[in-house]
Amino acid sequence: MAYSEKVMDHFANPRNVGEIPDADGVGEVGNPKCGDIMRMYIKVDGDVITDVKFKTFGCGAAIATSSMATELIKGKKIEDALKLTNKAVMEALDGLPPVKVHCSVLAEQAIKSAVADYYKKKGIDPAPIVGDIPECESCACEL
Amino acid sequence: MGRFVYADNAATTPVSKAVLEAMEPFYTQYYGNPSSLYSVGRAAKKPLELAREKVAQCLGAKPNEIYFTSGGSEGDNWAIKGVAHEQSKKGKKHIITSKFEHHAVLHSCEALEREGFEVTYLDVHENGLVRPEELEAAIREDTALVTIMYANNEIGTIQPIPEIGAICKKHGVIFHTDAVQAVGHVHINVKEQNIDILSLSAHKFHGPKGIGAIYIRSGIRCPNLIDGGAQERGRRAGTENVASIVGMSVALEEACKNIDANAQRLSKMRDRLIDGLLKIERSRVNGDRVKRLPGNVNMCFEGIEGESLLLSLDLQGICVSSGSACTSGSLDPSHVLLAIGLPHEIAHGSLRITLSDQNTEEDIDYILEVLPPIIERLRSMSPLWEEIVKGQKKFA
Amino acid sequence: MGRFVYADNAATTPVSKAVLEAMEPFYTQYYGNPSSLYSVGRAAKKPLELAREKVAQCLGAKPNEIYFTSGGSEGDNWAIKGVAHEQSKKGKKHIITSKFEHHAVLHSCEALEREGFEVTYLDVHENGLVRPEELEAAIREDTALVTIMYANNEIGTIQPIPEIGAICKKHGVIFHTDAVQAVGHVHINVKEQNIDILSLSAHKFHGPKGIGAIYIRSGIRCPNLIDGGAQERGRRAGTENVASIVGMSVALEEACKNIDANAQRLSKMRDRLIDGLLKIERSRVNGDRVKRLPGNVNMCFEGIEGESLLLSLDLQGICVSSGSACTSGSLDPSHVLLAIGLPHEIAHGSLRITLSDQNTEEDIDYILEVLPPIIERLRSMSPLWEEIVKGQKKFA
Ligand SMILES: Cc1ncc(COP(=O)(O)O)c(C=O)c1O
Ligand SMILES: Cc1ncc(COP(=O)(O)O)c(C=O)c1O
Ligand code: FES
Ligand code: FES
Repeated sequence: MAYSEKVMDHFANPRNVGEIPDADGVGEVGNPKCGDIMRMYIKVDGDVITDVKFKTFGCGAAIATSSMATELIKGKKIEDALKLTNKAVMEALDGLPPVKVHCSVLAEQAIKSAVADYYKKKGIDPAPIVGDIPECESCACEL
Repeated sequence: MGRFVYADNAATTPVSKAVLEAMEPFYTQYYGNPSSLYSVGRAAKKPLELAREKVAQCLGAKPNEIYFTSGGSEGDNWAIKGVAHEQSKKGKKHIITSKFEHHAVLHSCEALEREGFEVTYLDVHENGLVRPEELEAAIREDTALVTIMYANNEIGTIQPIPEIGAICKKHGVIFHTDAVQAVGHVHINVKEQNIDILSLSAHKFHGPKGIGAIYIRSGIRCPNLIDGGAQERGRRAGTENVASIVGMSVALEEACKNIDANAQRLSKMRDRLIDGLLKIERSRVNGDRVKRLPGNVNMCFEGIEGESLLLSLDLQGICVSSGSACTSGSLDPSHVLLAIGLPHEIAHGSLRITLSDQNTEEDIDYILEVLPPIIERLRSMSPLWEEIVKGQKKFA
Repeated sequence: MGRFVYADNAATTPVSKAVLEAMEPFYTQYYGNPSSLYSVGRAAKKPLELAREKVAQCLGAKPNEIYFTSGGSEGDNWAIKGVAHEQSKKGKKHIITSKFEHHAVLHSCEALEREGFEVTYLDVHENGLVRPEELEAAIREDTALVTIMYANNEIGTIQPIPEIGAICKKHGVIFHTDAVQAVGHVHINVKEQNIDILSLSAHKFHGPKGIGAIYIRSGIRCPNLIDGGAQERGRRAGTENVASIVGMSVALEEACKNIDANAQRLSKMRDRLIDGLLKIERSRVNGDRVKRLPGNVNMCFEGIEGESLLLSLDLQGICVSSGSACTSGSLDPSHVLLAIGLPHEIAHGSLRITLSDQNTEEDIDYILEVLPPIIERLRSMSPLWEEIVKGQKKFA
C-alpha cells in the first residue's frame, strides 16, 4: 500500500485544518467500526460556501481526503459542493490504495452532513436537498 | 530530513555486512546443488552442515534436530499442523495456544478447527503474559499440543517458557514455541527449557528473509509439510537455499555471541525512550515493562491514530510501525492489543518502536525530539482529542 | 585438470551476474519489510509487484494469479494437497498423475493415498511420454486433479501439455503441471494451454535457490499450505523474500527473451553430443529424441555404474549427474528410468548431461574427448562388461 505524492502532500500540509467558531453548519461523521471521525465546519454566504475547516481523527488517507475535499468546495456553490463524490476527491489525489477507498467516503459524508446542518439551522428540511448520505460500503464488506 | 532512524526491527532487520559476505560465494562459486556428488556440489554441502551445527549450538540442540525452512510461517504451520495430525491418530484433537499469537499460529489453529480440532485460547491478561497455572488447568486427556510464543511480536512480552515447558513435560504434552522474535535476542536452551519444537526466522536477527529453521526434538513425530526429495533427511523437500542458510547461521552466531551485551545496552535505551515518551500526557506502555524484549517499545497515545503517526514519523526519517487497523488495511485494530484489554479507540493509536544493536543513543535522542511535537500537531487536528480533554470521552 | 565444465543444469544453475546485481540492493538498501508503510518498506514493495508482473507476463498469466513460494517442491505440495483437499469436500478423491513425476509430486500423492485418496499413475512408455488418450480414459466422475509434469527432470521429455490441458478442460478437471524444468526453456502460455495451476522454481533458470512461484488461475480454489500473515493476498504467509523474488524475475525475463535463440543453439549442441556418444558401443539414449528439452542428454552405457562414471568425470572437471540429485544416496536406480522400462542393471549406468546457455561448443568437444576413454577404463574393470561381451548376459 503506497500513497501518491499528492496524498502525502495533503497529509503533511493539510489545508483548512481547524474550526470555525461561528460556523453556519457543522457535520460530524464517523465510523464506529474503524474508529475514524471527521468533523467539517462551513461558512455560507447566500448559496456560496465561503469558508470551510475540518478536524479529522484517522489515517493518512482520511486526513488527506479531508484536506482535498475542503479545497474542492471552498468558494463553490452549495449545489456544486453536494455533487462532490468520493471518487472525485480520490481522483484529485491521484488515487488511493483500494483498502483506503472507504476513508474518502467519510469526506463526502462530512460535507453533506455539514450542509444538512446548515439547512436545519435555517429551519429548512435538508432531506430533499442533500439527499442520501452514502454509506461506506467497506463497513459492510470484508476487506 | 535530519536523520534516518530504522526502528522497526521486529518487522525485519537489515542484513549485516558479514552475513552478505558469507552468502556471496554461494551465488558465484559454490552454486552446485549440495546433493550432488561432484566438486561444486560437495563445496556447498559442507557449509550447509556447518550451518546446521551453528544453529543447533545456539539453541542447545543437536544438529540432526535442526531442519531448514523458508521462514517462521512455514515452521509454525509445519509444527502445528504436523503434530496435530499425528496426535489425532490417537484421538487427541485439542490444542492450547494464547490469544495473541502470531497469525501464522492463529490461522494454523483456525484451519485445524475447521477440520474438527478444538482450540483453547489462553488469556494473556493486561501485562501480556500467559499464566502457567491457567495453562496447566487447560490441559486435558486429549490435548495434542501446546503452542505458546516465546516473545510477542508487537508488545515484546516474554512468556514464562521454562515453566510452560516443565508443565508440558509433566503432562506428556508436546510443546511448540514460535520463537521468531526471541531467537538471537534472549538465551534459549531447548533442552533445559523442555521445548519440543521451536520455529525461528533469520530476518529478525540480521539474516536474510525467506529462510528459517525448525528444531524438532529427536523422537517427536511431526509429519512433513513439504514432501518430495530427500533433502533435510527426507523431512523437508526442496533444493537447499545454501546462500541464505549460511547467511542465517552467520547472523545467528553473531547475535548469540552478543546477547548479553546487546540486551544490556538495548534495554537501557528502551527504558530511556519509554520514560521520555511517558512524559507525553495520556500515554501508556503496553505489556509488562520488565518481562519484555530488550529492544521493544510499545505505547499508546490517546486521541492519536496510529497510521498518521507513523507516516508523520516517516516524513522525519523515522521508520516504526503501528498495530493500527488503518495500517494493515483491515478494519480491526491489532488482535494483540485487544487481547491485553485495550478498547478499540486506544488500540488505534499504538506505536511500536523496535531497536536493534545497530541503533544508537543518538537515535533515541532524535525520536524523543521529533515525536512529541508530532503528537501535539495530530492532536490539534483530532476531534477525538478535543472530547477527551473536555472529559466528554472517558478512556481507561 | 584441463577444463571445468558445469553440465548439470537440471540440478541447478549458477546465478547470473545480472541477477546477483539486481538482488544486492535488497540486502543493503531496500531491506524494509514490503508490508510496511514507511520509505524503506515502500521501496521494497514496488519491485515486488513489478517482479510479479514480469513472472506473469512470461507465463501468459495475470499478475494476481501469481504467488511467490520457496521453490518447486512447495508449489507442488501446495497445488496437489490443496486441490485434493478442496475437491474431496465434493466427494472427489481420485488423482491422475504419471509414473515418472518428480518426488515432490509423487510423495504428495502418496501422502494423499494414506489419507484415502486413490491415485492413477499413467504409463510413460519407452519414449517417456504420457499418451493423451490414456489420460482421457483414466478420468472418472470423482477425479479431483490431473497433475502431469511439463518436462521430465531426468530424461528431459516434454509432455503433450496442450493436449492434456484440452482434455482436462473438456472434462472439467483441474490440471496442474510441475513446470520446474520447462519454465524459461520452452514457450509456455497457461491460458492457451489450458493450465490451471503451474509450479516453477528459480534456480533452474539462473535464479537463486529457495524461491519459486505458483500460478493459480483465478477462480480455482486451492486452500493455503502456509497460513498466517496477509502476504500474497492472504494465500501464502511469510515475510517476502524480496531479494530472491526480484532475482528470479530478472532471471526469468532474461531466459524468456532468449528462449528461441537458446533452444536453437542448445539443441544443436545436444544432438552433436548425443551423436558423438552413441558411437560408444552398447550405448543408448533415454527418452524421445525430438520431444525433449533443448539442453538434455540422458544416456546409458552397458556395463557401467553411474556413480563411478560421474566421479571419473568430476576428476576431469566435468560436473554431470546420474539419476537425479535428490535420489542420489538411495540405493534404488532412478524411478524415471525404471518407468521407461529399463532393467535395473542398465538404469544404474545412466548419465545425465544438462546444458545451459552458459555452455559452449568447446565444452561439448571436451566431454566428447574425455568421456569415451573413461567408459573404456571402467568397462575394462567391470566383470559385468566381460559377461556382456561374451554374450553371457543379454540386455535390452
Ligand atoms: C521437475 C521438478 N519438480 C520439482 C523440483 C523441486 O524444486 P525445488 O528443488 O526448487 O523445490 C525439481 C528440482 O529440484 C524438479 O526438477
Ligand atoms: C512471532 C512471529 N512469528 C512468525 C513470524 C513469521 O515469520 P516469517 O515472516 O519469516 O514467515 C513473525 C514475523 O513475521 C513473527 O514475528
Ligand atoms: S469509513 Fe472506515 S470502514 Fe467505512
Ligand atoms: S481512517 Fe482508518 S483506514 Fe482510513
